[in-house]
Amino acid sequence: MEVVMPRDENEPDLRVRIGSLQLANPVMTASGTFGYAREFENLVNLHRLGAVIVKGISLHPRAGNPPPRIVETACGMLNAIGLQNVGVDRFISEKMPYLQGLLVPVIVNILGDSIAEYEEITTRLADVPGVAAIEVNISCPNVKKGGVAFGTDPAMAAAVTRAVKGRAKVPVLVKLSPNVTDITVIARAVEEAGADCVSLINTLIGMAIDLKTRRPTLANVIGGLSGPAIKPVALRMVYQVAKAVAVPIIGIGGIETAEDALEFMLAGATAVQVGTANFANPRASEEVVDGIAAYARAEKLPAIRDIIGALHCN
Amino acid sequence: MEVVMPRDENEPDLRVRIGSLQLANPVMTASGTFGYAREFENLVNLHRLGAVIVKGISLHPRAGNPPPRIVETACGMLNAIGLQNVGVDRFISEKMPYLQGLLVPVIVNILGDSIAEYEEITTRLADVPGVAAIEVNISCPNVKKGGVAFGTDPAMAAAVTRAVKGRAKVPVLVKLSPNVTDITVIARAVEEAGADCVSLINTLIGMAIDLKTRRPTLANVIGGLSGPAIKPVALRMVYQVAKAVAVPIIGIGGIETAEDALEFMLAGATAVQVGTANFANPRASEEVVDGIAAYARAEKLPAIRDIIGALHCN
Amino acid sequence: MTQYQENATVVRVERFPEGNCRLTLYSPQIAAAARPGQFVMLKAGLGRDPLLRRPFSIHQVGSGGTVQVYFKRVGKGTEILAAASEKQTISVLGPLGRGFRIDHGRRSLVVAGGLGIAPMLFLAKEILRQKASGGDDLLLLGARSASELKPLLEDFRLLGWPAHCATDDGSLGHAGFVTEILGEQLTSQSIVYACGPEPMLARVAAMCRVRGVPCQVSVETTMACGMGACLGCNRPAAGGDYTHVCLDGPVYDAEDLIWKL
Amino acid sequence: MTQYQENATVVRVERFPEGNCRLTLYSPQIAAAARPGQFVMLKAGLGRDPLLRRPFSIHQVGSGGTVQVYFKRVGKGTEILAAASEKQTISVLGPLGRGFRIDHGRRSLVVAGGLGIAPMLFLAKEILRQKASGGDDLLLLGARSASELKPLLEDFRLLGWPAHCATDDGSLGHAGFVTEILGEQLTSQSIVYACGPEPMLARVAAMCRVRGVPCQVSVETTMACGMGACLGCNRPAAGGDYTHVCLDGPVYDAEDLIWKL
Ligand SMILES: Cc1cc2nc3c(=O)[nH]c(=O)nc-3n(C[C@H](O)[C@H](O)[C@H](O)COP(=O)(O)OP(=O)(O)OC[C@H]3O[C@@H](n4cnc5c(N)ncnc54)[C@H](O)[C@@H]3O)c2cc1C
Ligand SMILES: Cc1cc2nc3c(=O)[nH]c(=O)nc-3n(C[C@H](O)[C@H](O)[C@H](O)COP(=O)(O)OP(=O)(O)OC[C@H]3O[C@@H](n4cnc5c(N)ncnc54)[C@H](O)[C@@H]3O)c2cc1C
Ligand SMILES: Cc1cc2nc3c(=O)[nH]c(=O)nc-3n(C[C@H](O)[C@H](O)[C@H](O)COP(=O)(O)O)c2cc1C
Ligand SMILES: Cc1cc2nc3c(=O)[nH]c(=O)nc-3n(C[C@H](O)[C@H](O)[C@H](O)COP(=O)(O)O)c2cc1C
Ligand code: FES
Ligand code: FES
Repeated sequence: MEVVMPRDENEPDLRVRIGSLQLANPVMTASGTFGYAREFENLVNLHRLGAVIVKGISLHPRAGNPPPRIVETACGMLNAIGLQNVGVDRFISEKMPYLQGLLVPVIVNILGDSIAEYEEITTRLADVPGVAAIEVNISCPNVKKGGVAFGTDPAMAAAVTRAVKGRAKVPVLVKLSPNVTDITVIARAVEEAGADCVSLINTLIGMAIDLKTRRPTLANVIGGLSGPAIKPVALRMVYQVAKAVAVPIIGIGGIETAEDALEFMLAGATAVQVGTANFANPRASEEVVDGIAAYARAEKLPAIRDIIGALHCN
Repeated sequence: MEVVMPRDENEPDLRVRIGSLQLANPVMTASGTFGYAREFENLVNLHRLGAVIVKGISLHPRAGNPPPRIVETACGMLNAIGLQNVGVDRFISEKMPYLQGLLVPVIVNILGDSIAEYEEITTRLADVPGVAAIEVNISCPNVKKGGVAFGTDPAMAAAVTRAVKGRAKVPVLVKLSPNVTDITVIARAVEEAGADCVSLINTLIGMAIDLKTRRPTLANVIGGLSGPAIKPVALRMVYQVAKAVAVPIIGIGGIETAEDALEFMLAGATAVQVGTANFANPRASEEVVDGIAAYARAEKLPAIRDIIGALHCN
Repeated sequence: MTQYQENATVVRVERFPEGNCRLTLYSPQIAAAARPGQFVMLKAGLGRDPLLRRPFSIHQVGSGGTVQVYFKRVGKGTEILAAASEKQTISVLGPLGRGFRIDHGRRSLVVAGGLGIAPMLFLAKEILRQKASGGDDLLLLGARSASELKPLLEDFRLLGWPAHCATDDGSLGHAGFVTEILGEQLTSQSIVYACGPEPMLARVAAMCRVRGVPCQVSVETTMACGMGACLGCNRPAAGGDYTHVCLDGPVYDAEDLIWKL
Repeated sequence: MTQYQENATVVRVERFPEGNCRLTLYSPQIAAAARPGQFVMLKAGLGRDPLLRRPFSIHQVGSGGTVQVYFKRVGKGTEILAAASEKQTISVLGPLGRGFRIDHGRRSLVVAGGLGIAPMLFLAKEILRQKASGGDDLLLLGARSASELKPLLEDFRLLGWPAHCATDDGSLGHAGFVTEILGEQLTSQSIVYACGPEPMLARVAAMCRVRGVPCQVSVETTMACGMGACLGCNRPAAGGDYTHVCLDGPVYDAEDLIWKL
């Protein structure tokens, strides 16, 4: 079933397409940085976003890591939330009713410790109305393979993708980890395994130390680095992956402004996600939509999708 | 031959040891960020540094990349200098005489496109007085293996290390690339191949785009990300490598202050290098020495080496 | 609860001893909605370093649409905020969190240590407003030395609240901890509202528990978003789960939290 | 050449139309060592964003140990610097680079476009000082419109230099490019000192080459260190190699560079 988005003919055409999913504009909220969307309803007109991606959901509820879970770094932050979430069943019963009222596609980010878990979550989400797509977080450790992240091994990444694709009735986005030697290898593996789209990047693994206590600042010792600091790495990976795969790409990493978003689109992203920027400026996602529209008007672009991958490299 | 460093008994003992190399303090300058040291002589008392590491030297002179070669990013910068340097012979005849006058160890950073090149540079440096150690940059592409960086493959990294060790008469430091899935694998490989020390990290690969021109900002398209932005990644890698190898570690990445340097030492670094910080504050390296001394005094540390790896994890 | 993001004009900057600072911001939407014990998040500087907003309790709201914060310079963010100049604008997000639940029927003992004094002026005013007759309510203030307390004591005096002080160096009131002068005031008819360093709160909570006195505390954690989105501000709760200070707090019934003495 | 890093006090902030700004900094060591055409690197703000210093030509030095820079607000760094307030300190590194080589024996034609006017006041003063008799030297200024030129014209007038202007909109002097009024002045006895946008410099260089007139130009590139350490400021040189603008420039003999017309 295709959702047809109404649009004003006097406004620039900001629509983009991710597989069978048509978005009114390319701006989504990154998983884990926008709660379950409702948190932002007083500050953001949620209906104006391209899509909403919710906090990662696991099969069973997870308490997450002890505090401190976050620490600011230079133009960035580390987080070790530990994937705290209410679990797929309570997500469906407690969070989906509100999300179903939104006039934008809702994408559910999922995670698991085993292929079976990923499969089971997908199955439970399969008939839930209002779930427009599934984004698979493969940065989680595979408990059966000694804790190595699914996302760092092409075979494991492909296996998760196949498992989710086998059960999903909506497009499947696979979210790649940047903590790898060659991200194009992983991207190609998940594309071959059937991914409808790749989202990149998740956080870089980092660490902070408190000199006063001589301890790691995070209780979990290591955490994920996000924010403007990582944007150059994210942009490079989107550029590399755009040359390696045919499926659409969602660019993520340090996007704060429309300019940032447009740079990712030039590098090859069909859509983008606003993450850490939501914390310092809860209106960031809507402001990126406004800024992209303003750019399209100023540059007299017939459609914003014309700039996807339009980077000139001599 | 062991250099015995004189020291004032009333001052804290800042000495650290890298293999047979004894340093008056743990603060070095990172290759490519301090020229050939002389550039800083009016602003820094060079004799107070732990060691000076010079710009990377290749067998033949290299012109480097066309401009623009650098671009600022959030709390960081990208560079694609393209390894411009005068070549080993002119380095020895033009730069070494000045460096030989310094009262601190001079470490020569070397690079090549093939194992034979690394070997040949090492041979030419072997009998040059005043070369206290060699730091091997293995982030360069191996032209014979299709341009894959030596530093991303454990076997190639080990091969370079063995080649240099076979010719060198001074300690060999191997400088690791962070653009890998598991840096401990590379660290162990070069340790087994005879490295006396590992330096980490070199730059993360990144990219910047100029929205106005719709072109990559750097002529080279991609470049190396350095500065405070990458410190959390560097700290994490030093921490991981410290648990994986027995040889000393030199911590590099976003170090601006003594606090930064001390955090790297807590994570397991025996010494540190100050890089990008030299640009905004040419006195940064000497100020880090001062700050470490002040810390040792304030904390009444008998010797600064007592904090190496002294991080408390729970 | 509705939050607002306002570009607030700095109306007044007051700098006190010990690096303390009070900013008065014209932020009418937040001022109108704020309750005692709630907090705001301020953006320090225009750049991306520091990246995140900084949380501060609402110190006072003025009838003219102003919001005050009272804070100490401890790092980069507070350094930049303390250097603010009048007429400058600062982005303010708030009001955030759950504030104090005032119990009219009991004698209020407002206990503050150090910067914990910040939210208490707003609270004291609201208690006064809600209670037909005030009178026996009491403020108990602790600090390192007199110089830290003096700037704010005057504001409380104007409200007509009696105050008992304790200072580490004995330069004002009791020489010692504020908890040492709290005990004699705790009766079954009291209610304690406390804010201050964690060890002080732990002692206050323990004293109240032993005596069966209700006690509300305002606590701090690291925060990124201040509105329940990042899940970064967790703290173990008495039930075994985590609580999120920005949503469930910063004011808690002391017995809902876990205390380390 | 010795460089200094000074924490310079802002003595004066002048804000002109078109986002232009002039800062007067008390920086006695740099003021004493500076030569016309050299530059300084200023740290914008206290944080790490922006991370790198920003390069600016030395606009003027004062006998009281002051250094002036004249710049346009184009981005984050210049935005922060333009918001400087008096008495504030700014870290200054300099003097850097190679300046103009003044030729006493020739008639000076100082050609400046837009912000290229910045280093020319210092140069004009020095030419005046070195030449026994001035008189026939000439300033040729180009800009978008009169409002951009006026603030500085007065300073040159005080020096007694005649000036010919060209503006894109014709609001002052010739309507068109400054290069269009340069031709008639170029004789075998002239020397040209030029600074301005790259296309203007290319035209000036070409005009001088054709007529055999010596020409020095001040050029810009991206810079990280300003002192030869990063090798980031390269530009192709006529010989085929790269030249490094922070060390070998910013002032070059025009024929030593490659020009795209
Ligand atoms: C709900 C809430 C209300 C608050 N109300 C006030 C208030 O009214 N007045 C006030 O002065 N402060 C208050 N704080 C604390 C205030 O947020 C921090 O002092 C501030 O964020 C520090 O920012 P900085 O950039 O200056 O310090 P940073 O550079 O971030 O840190 C500098 C040093 O301060 C320490 N630090 C950081 N955050 C805190 C903290 N939350 N508590 C104690 N130490 C910290 C760091 O560990 C570090 O050692 C409140 C905090 C919360 C969560
Ligand atoms: C040797 C030298 C001397 C200079 N002297 C002066 C001077 O006297 N007065 C003056 O106004 N400027 C001068 N400049 C240019 C000045 O350094 C830049 O305008 C400044 O660095 C921009 O910083 P920003 O943070 O405001 O802009 P950014 O945020 O870094 O950039 C904003 C925009 O300005 C553009 N930009 C950045 N650097 C330059 C540049 N060098 N030239 C043109 N556009 C640029 C960027 O591409 C971007 O579009 C000089 C540059 C050099 C190398
Ligand atoms: C606090 C926090 C929580 C996050 N939680 C998730 C998550 O549950 N699932 C996921 O796939 N990514 C998660 N991420 C990663 C972000 O979605 C995003 O990929 C990353 O932060 C980079 O984008 P940014 O720099 O714009 O924040 C989280 C990031 C942050 C900062
Ligand atoms: C301009 C520039 C040039 C560099 N050149 C070299 C080099 O020649 N050889 C090398 O091993 N590393 C080189 N590096 C990497 C640095 O030595 C260092 O590993 C890296 O910048 C991270 O440290 P930092 O964040 O403190 O700068 C260079 C870095 C920069 C910024
Ligand atoms: S601070 Fe983000 S959830 Fe509480
Ligand atoms: S700016 Fe660094 S070498 Fe010129």
